[in-house]
Amino acid sequence: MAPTHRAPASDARPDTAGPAKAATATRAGRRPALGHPLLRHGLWALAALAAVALLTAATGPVTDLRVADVGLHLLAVAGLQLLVGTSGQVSLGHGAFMFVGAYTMALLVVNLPAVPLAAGMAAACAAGCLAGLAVGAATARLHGPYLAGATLMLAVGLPAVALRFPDLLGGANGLAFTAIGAPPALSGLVDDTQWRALVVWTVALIGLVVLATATRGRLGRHLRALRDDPTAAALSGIPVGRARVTAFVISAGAGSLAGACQAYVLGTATPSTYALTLSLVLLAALVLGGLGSLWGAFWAALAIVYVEVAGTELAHALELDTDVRNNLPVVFFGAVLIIIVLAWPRGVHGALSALGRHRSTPSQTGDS
Amino acid sequence: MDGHVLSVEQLTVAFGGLTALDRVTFDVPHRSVVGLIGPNGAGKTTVFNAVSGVVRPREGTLRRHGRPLRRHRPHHLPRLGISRMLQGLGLFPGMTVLENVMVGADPLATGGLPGMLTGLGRAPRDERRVRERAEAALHEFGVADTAHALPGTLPYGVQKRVALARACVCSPELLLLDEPASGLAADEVSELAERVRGMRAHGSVLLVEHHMDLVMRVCDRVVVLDFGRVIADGTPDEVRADPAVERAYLGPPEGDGDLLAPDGPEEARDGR
Amino acid sequence: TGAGQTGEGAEADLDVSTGVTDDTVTIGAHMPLTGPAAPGYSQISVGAQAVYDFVNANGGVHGRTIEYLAEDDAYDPTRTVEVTRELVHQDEIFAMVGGLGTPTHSKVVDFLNTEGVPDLFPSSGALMWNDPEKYPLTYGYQVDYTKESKILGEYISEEFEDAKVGYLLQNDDVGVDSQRGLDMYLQDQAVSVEHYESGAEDLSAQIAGLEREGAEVVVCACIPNYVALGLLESARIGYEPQFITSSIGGDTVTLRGLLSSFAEQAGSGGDPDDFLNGLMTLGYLPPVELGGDDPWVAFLRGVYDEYGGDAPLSNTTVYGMVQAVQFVRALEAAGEDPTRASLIEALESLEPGGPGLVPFSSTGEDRGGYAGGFITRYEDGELEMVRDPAVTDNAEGDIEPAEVDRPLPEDIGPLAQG
Amino acid sequence: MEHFANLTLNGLATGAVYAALALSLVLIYQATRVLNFAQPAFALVSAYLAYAVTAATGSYWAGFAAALAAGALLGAATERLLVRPLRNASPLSPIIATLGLLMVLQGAVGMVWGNEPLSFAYPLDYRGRFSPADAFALASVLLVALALFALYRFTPAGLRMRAAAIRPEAARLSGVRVGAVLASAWALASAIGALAGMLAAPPFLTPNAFDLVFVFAIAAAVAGGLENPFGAVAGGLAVGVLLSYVTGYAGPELTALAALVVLLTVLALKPDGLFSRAAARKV
Amino acid sequence: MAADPALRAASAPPALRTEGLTVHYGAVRALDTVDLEVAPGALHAVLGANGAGKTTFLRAASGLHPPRSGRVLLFGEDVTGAPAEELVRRGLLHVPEGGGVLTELTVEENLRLGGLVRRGRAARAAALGEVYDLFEPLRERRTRSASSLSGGERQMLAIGRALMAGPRVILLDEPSLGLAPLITRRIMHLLQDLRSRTGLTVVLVEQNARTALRASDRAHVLDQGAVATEGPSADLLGDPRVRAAYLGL
Ligand SMILES: Nc1ncnc2c1ncn2[C@@H]1O[C@H](COP(=O)(O)OP(=O)(O)OP(=O)(O)O)[C@@H](O)[C@H]1O
Ligand SMILES: Nc1ncnc2c1ncn2[C@@H]1O[C@H](COP(=O)(O)OP(=O)(O)OP(=O)(O)O)[C@@H](O)[C@H]1O
Ligand SMILES: [Mg+2]
Ligand SMILES: [Mg+2]
Repeated sequence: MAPTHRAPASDARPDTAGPAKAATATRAGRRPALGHPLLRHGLWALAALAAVALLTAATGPVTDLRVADVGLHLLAVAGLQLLVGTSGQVSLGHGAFMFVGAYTMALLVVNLPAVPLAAGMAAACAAGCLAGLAVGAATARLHGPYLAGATLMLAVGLPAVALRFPDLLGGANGLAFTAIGAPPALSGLVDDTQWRALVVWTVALIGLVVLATATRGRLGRHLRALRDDPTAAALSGIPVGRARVTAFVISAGAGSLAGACQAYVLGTATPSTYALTLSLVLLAALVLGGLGSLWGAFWAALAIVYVEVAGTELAHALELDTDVRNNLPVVFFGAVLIIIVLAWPRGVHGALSALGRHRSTPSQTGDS
Repeated sequence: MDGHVLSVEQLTVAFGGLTALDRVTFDVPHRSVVGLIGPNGAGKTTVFNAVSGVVRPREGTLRRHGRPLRRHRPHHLPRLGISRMLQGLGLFPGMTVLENVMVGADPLATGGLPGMLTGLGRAPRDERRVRERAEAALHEFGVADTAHALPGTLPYGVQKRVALARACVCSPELLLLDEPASGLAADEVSELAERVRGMRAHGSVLLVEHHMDLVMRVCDRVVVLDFGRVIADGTPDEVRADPAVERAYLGPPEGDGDLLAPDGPEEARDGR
Repeated sequence: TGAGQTGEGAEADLDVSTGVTDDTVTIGAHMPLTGPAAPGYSQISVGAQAVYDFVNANGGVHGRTIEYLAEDDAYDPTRTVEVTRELVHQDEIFAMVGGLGTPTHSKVVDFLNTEGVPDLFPSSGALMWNDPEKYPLTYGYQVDYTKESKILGEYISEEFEDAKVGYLLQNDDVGVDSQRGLDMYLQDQAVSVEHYESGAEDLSAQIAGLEREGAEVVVCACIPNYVALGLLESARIGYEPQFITSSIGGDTVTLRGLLSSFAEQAGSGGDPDDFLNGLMTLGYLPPVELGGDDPWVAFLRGVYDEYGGDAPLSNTTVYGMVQAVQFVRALEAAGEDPTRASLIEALESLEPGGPGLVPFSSTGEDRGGYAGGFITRYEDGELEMVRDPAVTDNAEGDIEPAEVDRPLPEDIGPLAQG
Repeated sequence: MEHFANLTLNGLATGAVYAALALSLVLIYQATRVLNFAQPAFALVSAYLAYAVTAATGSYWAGFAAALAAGALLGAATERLLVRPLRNASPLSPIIATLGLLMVLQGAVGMVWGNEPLSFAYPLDYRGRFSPADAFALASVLLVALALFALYRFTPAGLRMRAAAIRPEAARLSGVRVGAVLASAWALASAIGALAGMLAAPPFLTPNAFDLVFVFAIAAAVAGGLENPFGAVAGGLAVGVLLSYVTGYAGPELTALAALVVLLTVLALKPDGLFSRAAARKV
Repeated sequence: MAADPALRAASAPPALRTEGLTVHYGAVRALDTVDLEVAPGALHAVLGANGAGKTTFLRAASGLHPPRSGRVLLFGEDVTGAPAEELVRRGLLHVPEGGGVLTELTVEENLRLGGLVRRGRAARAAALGEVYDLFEPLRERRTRSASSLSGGERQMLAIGRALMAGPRVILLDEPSLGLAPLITRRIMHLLQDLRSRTGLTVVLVEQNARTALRASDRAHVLDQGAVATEGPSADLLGDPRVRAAYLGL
């Protein structure tokens, strides 16, 4: 009794039951792996790094800074993607982990200038993972809005630690420092900003390779399973609580590494940078970019950096009253968010891949 | 070590004021199919929940091969050689059929977290093995051609088979099936009966079902629950003949003006 | 090498006139124009812009108009770093004039100095701007928090000899630096120190704390919002200490506006002055209340009426306007063909006088900007000088009477043409 | 001891504001399972409108009425134009859309009224340890909570609202006009949000004035449990009092941290908030 | 049989009638020009294999899924395109596949919700009593959350909720799913009883053809979204070709 009906090849039924259900099935199973996953992802990463190198070589310091900004936000959002898109835990407090990373980096540079950069990054990542472990363990039993509320408070509450210990963490002024720039050997080839952009992208791509490998493999499968149906996941042998915490730890590690990159590039770590807005923007951008795929994180990072720029430039280009001009970038960002979410409920990546499928097969969109 | 894959002894489960199971006792022998039937709300699913560690019994013991099972959690089931198919299927809607079944096969993998993060060490081999096992299961259940579809897009009968494939992919020693025949057409039920009977070759099955035809056809033993108590326990024929079972569950066998009265010998046992 | 081991950067070349064209000079600033920290500051750039518009309309400085780019950083240091780099690398400003805020500006002061961008008159009373060794291109503007609170502290210790004193401090460098100055004189009198977080909506716990300790004099190192909130909250619970504010919170025009809705409810005739009467504040710029009695106030009001916004001229506006005036003076002194080096030279030779009522220091070892202040008492729209202008340092030094030689607006070239 | 009493009273007064906003959040969560990030913006726009109307008419209560009306309108329009089109998208989408709306409205308020603080009157005399204005805030919040509770538990409208929220399709099959019910739930919730705005706005109103209020309102709603209006009120008042104690006894920089710790503790003990019912059966 | 549907059909318009009903899911045609007529007071079965389109037919008829073309008539009135909630007010009740109970509400709240379209407090109270009489387990669990119910209890609740509305036409999607044999029979009896007492019209979708054909007067058999055959149930049950090809009997 072979099934008489062929499943429609395209979309899932619209289903609103679980969080992040709109995430597409990843291609994990689709075609036989092209060699070792690490090799495959590594090659991608090298190609991306080369592209960044070319881009920064061709442009000036302002673009370099933005490229670095895109890189570190890519890492942060990719970490959030694992947590929200893959494991279905909505966190409104990802900025708190960036805070941890930034301050770890800043403290090391300020107090132990002899520690090499790579060690600083590793320390930041470890600190983030620890923070993620603590937060994940404290919130493992929470779901939906309760998790969202708790993480929201985390985003607001954690930066206050800096105010509590002004002598160590610099209080409201935070810490300022200058981190090492391009090595002297390369001084003719790359300038400091360019070098920093390359360092950020190297770190980000290493992080992405790990995230991609984890998402595509058994861990990702487990996280998606518990996102879709925690009870069935548990009965299939997945330790739900531990898997949730693992997702938090990895995601926090990535966020923290991104924070460390930010501190390294800008030479500052200040509580007001890690205010609630940052966390909200990260999550909003993630949804805008598209849940469930690392490409979504890429579009998200681009949006975080360039929608802002576009809004500011728009404000400058138009002859406007001061109050209107000042507030235009905020309104612009909000409007872009609304329009994209309404027009492409599955984000930029979802829209693009639907377009790709549309090209190759006749239209088969789901109906409600 | 005795021969029972599962022994349920004096199992009592209560929810607030409601006693869902009251000193329930029965065994599932090695390589057998045991049916668990009873009216709606009798506590059949609750027995499964207790066995799978979803609810904690108030009293009583569960034994596997004579060894007591205590404080086990749902995710320990695969390790215990137990596998469960949920009443509502419980497929993961955001994952493909193949991935769904791979989740079931994942307990075969042995690598740890570092491997999962880096793809190094045992991870690639694990992955290959899991995938091969899952693909084999899909073949076995005749759903290989849907491997890359999302379950939501498939007919219900196909989804059922996917769920069954996921439950069986690790060749469990004890399979818990909760109403596997509901929503299936008559021919599909027959096929299901074949499969369940075939499973006796590897292990045992505890089957909850309202489809009497299926129960009578495949079970070696039938346990009947009513209001959380065992009211009958025996071979299918013994149970059928039990007046208490008839009163509580099956209803009068012969229709007096009953529209649903069976009309032919080969259908005589169809309760639906 | 370690991540924090940076070598000495190469000396930036100052003999350049980046940002200067035949007919324009582009300068930049960063400030919070949006977000929770924006309220209270927007009048600064409005005031500065009014002065530049006036100057530009009257032929500019040596024939060049001034383009003033005030960029929003939302008081987030990360954004400050970004917009500052954009200003320097993309907009190619000649100088940074009036970058606002300690946490923000402190993150770019290194960068500006290594890039060779003159960093003039940051809008902050932090002590670090006056550090020629470390930041040779940075010149302070506002009287620093410690100096002004020393003057306040001495005044209180003399005039309210036996009174119990409470502090109400903003929980950042404003509070820390202010407390240092106050403590030099009030250590024995201080009974209570309350803090608030900027962004908080409520001071009830703090005011209750001050009342509990019986503070008869309350010194606020707060921005106007919190001075108003403190006055209102005290009125609510019937607590009537003598309020004394430092310069950042003493803008009585703004305070009047903030309190305008509550006078009526207080049922006493409906004038916000009921809250403000008796308030003492420290100042260094000419307060707008002086009106036509002061040539600079008269002049700035004229400029503002023509080029400013709709909001009434406040002391915050004057703050931005004087900042601009000081830059215009420096730019004029930098010569026909200004370079960054000549701008720095001009600053070094700037007359210590200016619109302010205390000396302005931008030479040699002291680049702290305004060096002291005076204290006034508010009564029905009038200010009474209760402590004449004085100057001091931010260490153990004495407080001395100030002599200042104020030029008139018409003495300053680009302003005189109007 | 007197200080303690003062802090408590102050805390209750600010807590009433958190409670009001938390109530509106709970109502919307009940209606659509959306955490409405635009709620503070509705409150903000309403309060600014009230300011304008009061300035034009000279009557506080005319402004008050205008605020409630504006809130209701904004809520209904948002449900219709932003949330309903996204009902089949991922549950995060409407949340993010309301976040976008928050930015747009906050910016728009800044564009129209500027970012400088406005002086915003209290509804009644604000003087006194526990002033008429404080009493008004507390009383109105309690009244609203009571009314909401009655609405949920005892009226068909409340039943329809809950049904429409939980399973729109099943509700439709029971004859519930889901669209209309949800729009009116949003309107009601946002009118309550506007009330929160009117209570929170004095003394000074800026475009970001409600940011922190919103954060604490969420904490309150979550701690109390999103299922129950009394949870929101209890949560709001508790948060208000807690923050007042922390400010008064430990230091204002610790308020957010203290709220975090308390929230995590509460949720560790009761993952669905203090007033939640027993967890649902899963299999 | 109590009333002769054929007789009534002659005098009154059909309770439910579809003309050329066609439904698409995206590009997939799930229902293809289905014509169907149900006389008032009839018990009509719709049969077919998995995925034949039975559920789709009910969803289109009850206004949950707007058809691409074709018409739906309720007692002679064209209701094509009317939303489901309006049809409920006109007496058309749909018990969806799997019941669709509101698990966050209590049992009684679920039932009260179903009764809201009914006028009159007394009528609602009476209906509630009737449903409890019918499904005793629900009465015992009235204050419990519906999520605590067993699979079969949920199915009872779903049917009970539909009955609360006082339906004139009821569409049942696999009502026997998960129900014990005794209860299934009781439901079938109940339907028989209701239609003879109140003239209720029933459209019954069943996987299990034999049960459905025994209980019904007439039946349609769907195959791949189109009507394969139709006729009086007894004839279909007796026709070996139909049994073999479509019913798997
Ligand atoms: N978590 C729970 N909380 C409260 N009551 C519960 C819970 N789980 C089960 N029950 C009650 O326990 C009884 C037994 O339920 P169970 O699901 O085991 O029945 P069942 O025999 O599987 O019935 P069905 O054949 O209808 O699925 C039912 O009355 C049910 O309402
Ligand atoms: N939302 C949907 N999107 C895409 N295809 C769908 C959707 N719903 C149903 N289908 C397809 O339409 C066809 C008819 O489905 P339908 O559910 O109506 O069948 P059915 O006869 O009720 O089957 P079952 O006995 O399994 O309930 C099937 O092929 C199914 O896969
Ligand atoms: Mg069951
Ligand atoms: Mg169906």
